[in-house]
Amino acid sequence: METLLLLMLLPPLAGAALNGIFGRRFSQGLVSAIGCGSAGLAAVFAILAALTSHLGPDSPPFVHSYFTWIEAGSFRADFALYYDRLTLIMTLVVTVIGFLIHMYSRGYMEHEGGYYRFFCYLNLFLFMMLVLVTAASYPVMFVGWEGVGLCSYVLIGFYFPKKSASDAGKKAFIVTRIGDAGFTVGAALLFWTFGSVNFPELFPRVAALGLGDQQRALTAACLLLFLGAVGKSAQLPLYVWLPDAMEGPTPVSALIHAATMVTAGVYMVARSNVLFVHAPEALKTVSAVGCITAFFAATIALCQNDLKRMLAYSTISQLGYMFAGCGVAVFSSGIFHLMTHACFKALLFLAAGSVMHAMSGELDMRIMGGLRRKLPITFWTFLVATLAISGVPGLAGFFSKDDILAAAYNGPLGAPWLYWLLTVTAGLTAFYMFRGLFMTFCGKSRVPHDLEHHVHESSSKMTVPLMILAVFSVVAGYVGIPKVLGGSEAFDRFLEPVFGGSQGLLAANGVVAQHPASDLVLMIGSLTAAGLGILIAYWFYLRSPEIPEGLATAFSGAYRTLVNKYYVDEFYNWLIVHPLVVGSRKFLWQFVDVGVVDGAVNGSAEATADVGQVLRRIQSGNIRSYAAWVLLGAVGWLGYLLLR
Amino acid sequence: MIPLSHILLLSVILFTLGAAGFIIRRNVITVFMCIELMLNAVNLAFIAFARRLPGLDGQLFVFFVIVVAAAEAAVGLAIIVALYRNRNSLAIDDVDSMKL
Amino acid sequence: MEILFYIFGVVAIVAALSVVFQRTPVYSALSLIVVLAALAVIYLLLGAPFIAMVQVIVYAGAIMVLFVLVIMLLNAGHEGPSAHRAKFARWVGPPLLLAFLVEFGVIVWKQYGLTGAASAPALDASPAAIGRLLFKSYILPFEVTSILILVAVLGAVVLAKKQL
Amino acid sequence: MATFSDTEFFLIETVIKIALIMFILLTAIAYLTWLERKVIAHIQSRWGPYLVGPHGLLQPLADGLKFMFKEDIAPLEADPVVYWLAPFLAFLMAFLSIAVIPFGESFTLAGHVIQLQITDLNVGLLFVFAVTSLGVYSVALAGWSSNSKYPLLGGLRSSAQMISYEVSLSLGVIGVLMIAGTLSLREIVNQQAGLWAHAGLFSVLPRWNLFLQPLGFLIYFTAAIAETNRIPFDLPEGETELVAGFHTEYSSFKFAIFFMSEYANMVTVSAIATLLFFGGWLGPSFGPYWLRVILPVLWFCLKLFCFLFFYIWVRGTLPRFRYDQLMAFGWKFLLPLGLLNILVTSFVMAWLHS
Repeated sequence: METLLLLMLLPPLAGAALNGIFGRRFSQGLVSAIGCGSAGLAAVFAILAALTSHLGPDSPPFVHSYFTWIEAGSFRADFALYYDRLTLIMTLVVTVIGFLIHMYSRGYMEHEGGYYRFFCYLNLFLFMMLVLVTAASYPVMFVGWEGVGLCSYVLIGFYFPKKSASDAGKKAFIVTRIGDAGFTVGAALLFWTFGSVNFPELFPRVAALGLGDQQRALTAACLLLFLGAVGKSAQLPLYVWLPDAMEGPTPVSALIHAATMVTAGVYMVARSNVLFVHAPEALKTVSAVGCITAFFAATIALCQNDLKRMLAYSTISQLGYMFAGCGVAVFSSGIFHLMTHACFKALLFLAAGSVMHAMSGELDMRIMGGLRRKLPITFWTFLVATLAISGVPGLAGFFSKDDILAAAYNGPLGAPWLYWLLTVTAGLTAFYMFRGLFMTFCGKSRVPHDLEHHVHESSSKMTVPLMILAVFSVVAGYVGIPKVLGGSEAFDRFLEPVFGGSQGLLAANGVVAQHPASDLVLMIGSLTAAGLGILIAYWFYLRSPEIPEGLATAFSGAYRTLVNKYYVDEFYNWLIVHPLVVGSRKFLWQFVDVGVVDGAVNGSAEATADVGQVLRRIQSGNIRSYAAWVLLGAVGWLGYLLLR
Repeated sequence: MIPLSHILLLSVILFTLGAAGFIIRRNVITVFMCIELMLNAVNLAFIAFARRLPGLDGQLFVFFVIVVAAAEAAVGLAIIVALYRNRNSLAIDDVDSMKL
Repeated sequence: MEILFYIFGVVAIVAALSVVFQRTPVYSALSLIVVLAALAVIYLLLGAPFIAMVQVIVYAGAIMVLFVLVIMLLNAGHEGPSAHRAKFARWVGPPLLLAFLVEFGVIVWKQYGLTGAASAPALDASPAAIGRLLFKSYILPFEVTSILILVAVLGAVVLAKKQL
Repeated sequence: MATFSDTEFFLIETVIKIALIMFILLTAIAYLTWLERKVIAHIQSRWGPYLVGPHGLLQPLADGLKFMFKEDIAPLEADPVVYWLAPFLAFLMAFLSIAVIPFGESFTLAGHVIQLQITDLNVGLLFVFAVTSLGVYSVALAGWSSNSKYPLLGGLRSSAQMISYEVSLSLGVIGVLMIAGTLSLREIVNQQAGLWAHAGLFSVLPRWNLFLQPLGFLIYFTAAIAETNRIPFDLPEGETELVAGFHTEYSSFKFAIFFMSEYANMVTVSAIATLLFFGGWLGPSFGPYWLRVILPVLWFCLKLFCFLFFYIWVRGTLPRFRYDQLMAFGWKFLLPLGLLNILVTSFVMAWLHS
């Protein structure tokens, strides 16, 4: 088993090393063979690991320490891997979707520069992500956490000659860094309180506590960890980097900024469920932040005209759902949504990439339309994904989203307002997703003439992964059919060994939903919302396209606010960036550097020069005068000796 | 016996004369000779003290001073010759800059 | 014997004055040789025969020959008027020299009195005794001096080469 | 007979000794010139001076008178003081070193022991070297003060030559000094008294240092010839290239003084060679007291004469060196040889002592 885990981890690393070091000299074929092959190997081994792990409902998680990484005093961090059912799901999601995106990239990156570089980063990312999800301690997880951050940075800035790309990369790095600080401090706090940061030791110690013990330390640690998750998973208020991350190549957006990396926060919260349930206040914060983020991002997505940006806000919104699910202590619903979302969001991005490919890099939906006929496969797969994300019954999103909505109302920490807000969000989601679909693929073509003839369906390299993902987007939900529909909630039960303890603790302490409602009623509510969203979208963008414009004029203030994303970027600029820049320029540069540092340096130089100007008169170069000076000194000294 | 102070006074007078020569003379070679004069004045003081203490160490110091003076003269005169070759002058006041 | 000291002392002083005030370098050099010889005699009187001989052989016989040779080679004549005048040395020098002389005289007088005899037991200053001291206690300085001489020789050779 | 105090006796004794020695030396030098001319003439198969006195024996006197009464011509541009000083410096240095040379044992007169030596310095040999080294000045200054190109070249050459060979000269005798362990010339001679004991066939030989330091002697004597500017090392006055070298511009009595100094120097270095390597005045001594006082002096003079004759012989036989050969010979051959001699001597001594 430990060999399998290593075998799963190492191919991406080896592929990254090979491509990174020698890729420049390799042919494209060889580079992609190495890149995709290593990803494929990882996927194969992940599946093999899943099949051979034989994790029974009561079997403890598999933990294996490979070597001692850090040892300082009582602090000890091994390079240890942790494999339980949660890990199993995560590795499968990461490797399988990663592999598909690798395959897709072969086609997408064909005509881009830095082919080998791209695959090197992608492989490295895959490795880091696997380290993150298999880590058996916070430090090792942090390695993966930072590693994916690094890969994200280099991939967002992949087109680094473009200023917006390199800026976006820096922004992503800096903003997530704020969260990372929280993560680090949180882990340190945990070590300080419980004497370990290794899951196999830490979790039992915390689990042994009663609800309410070590409340402050746990709450603080959980909030700090959640801060890390907020940064990584682009939640309020640190979400601003994700829309800009769309500067990266589209497969990157699909892999990193939709399917995997951004879900690391969710995974981490779920992994730390034992800690979080002991800090209900922190959990409530999680659900509130997730819920508000979901709604907030959805409203922004309403008015976005850039296809990828719309998807980015959609991602933020969906991540909010996941956090809401985790926050109400129904972690399995969050993970469930994570899985299904990975499928259909990856599909959406890849399809968007396909559109972009066809449109020669253009992503403004206002100049699209009617692409359905020219890009049939892309359209159909996009449609499937849209249906899935909108929660249309029978597709993956329906099951997972419904799971979360139910949990938001009926979960141990659930609350009606969460449900209502999320339901409204679901409606909004359906609306903007169909808006995107209609504007892009339906109606009359608004494509400029010079682009028109160029538009074509992508090659099979790209469409095959699309179709596979489309299948996943349909079927992924069936692993967790809710009871109300006659299902057995297999997914929840599968994860029972991981989350059961936490939920048991809450149940034992009587923490349950205040106003439980029938799941069926809740489901009808959400379906209604989704249906309404779709209908309005249809009405607005296919039947009478003049209405949105009318609305935009009628509510111009609100519209502008939404188009400008609530001016959050501007607000941050005003609050943080601008003072920082101005302060740096005025104070650090113009005052401290120019005035104090340069002033001291130049001043000392000038002072030296001035003193030298005076003293050089003594340095006449005339040796007789020198002798006279020496004599003066001798006379002075003798005089001192005499008068002493 | 000769009083120590008389020997020392002789030494001081010779030293002062050497210093005076250094300050007054403008010919490099003369200045150099005045340095030798000063060295000799010091040597005399060494010998005088060696006699008073008594001990041979003072005489050995003189020995070393003479040896060093020989080395100094060799190098110094070589410098003077090089100087004369380059500037065609032996006036010490002309040698007031490193550059030619 | 004391009278010899004063005679040669006066000779030394007069010759030293001549060193300083002769305008022709050759006369200065010759005067300096006289000083050296007079000092050698004084060394003899002060019980340092070996040093006296070394003084004559090395100082008068070798070093000063070099001086005379260089003077002859460069044909150094009278000092011309100086283009640059070392004003400082010119005006401050003489009073400083006087002050120096007076101060030192006072120090010597205070320290040793004017007539206090430099009495000391007879000292074995034979070449053998000096050699023993030189090659036992002072062997390291001796060797260092040899190296110094070697370096000086090399330096002189390099400096005296046609192309500097 | 009046009684003198020790000091008075010392003064009188010294003055008498100085006067006597000066007289004898000057006469000897005068007749040395006659001898030289005669010997060289015979070497070259001619008569030499023959007209003035029997066999030209009064020739030196005639020469002396001629020098004294000739007009003293000095170049107009010559440096008056130095030009005048140089020959007397040469004379002074040549005769100063005689002061420490012992030429016989002591005898007793009116209760006072009288040494056959002007003064016995315990650094006698060093004194000789010191004075010899000062001899350079006369040559150099004579050449310079004449303010003429040949004398200047001669003066420069002689300065360099004399400084160079002085080193070899000193190194040559160091072997003897190491064996003797003293710098007093009288002491060194006394150590050579007697015959070689336990030396088999060689036990008839006197215990001269020559047999211990043959190499040292060769070095010393070669350097001594150069030091006295004699053929084949008479570059400073080589007439074929420099007319007459440093004394080209000198005439009459000043010239005579240079001449005398040169011969006096020859006597000095020969005397040193005799003392250091040939047992000085030592030799068979017998007869009454006065004979035992006189005989050593005779032996000394005999040995000295042999050296002087050798000088003349060499002059009549060998050609002159070229200047660069001279310097190369001094620095690259004699000097290393002298160092080698010292090295070997010191090793042998250390071996014998251990």
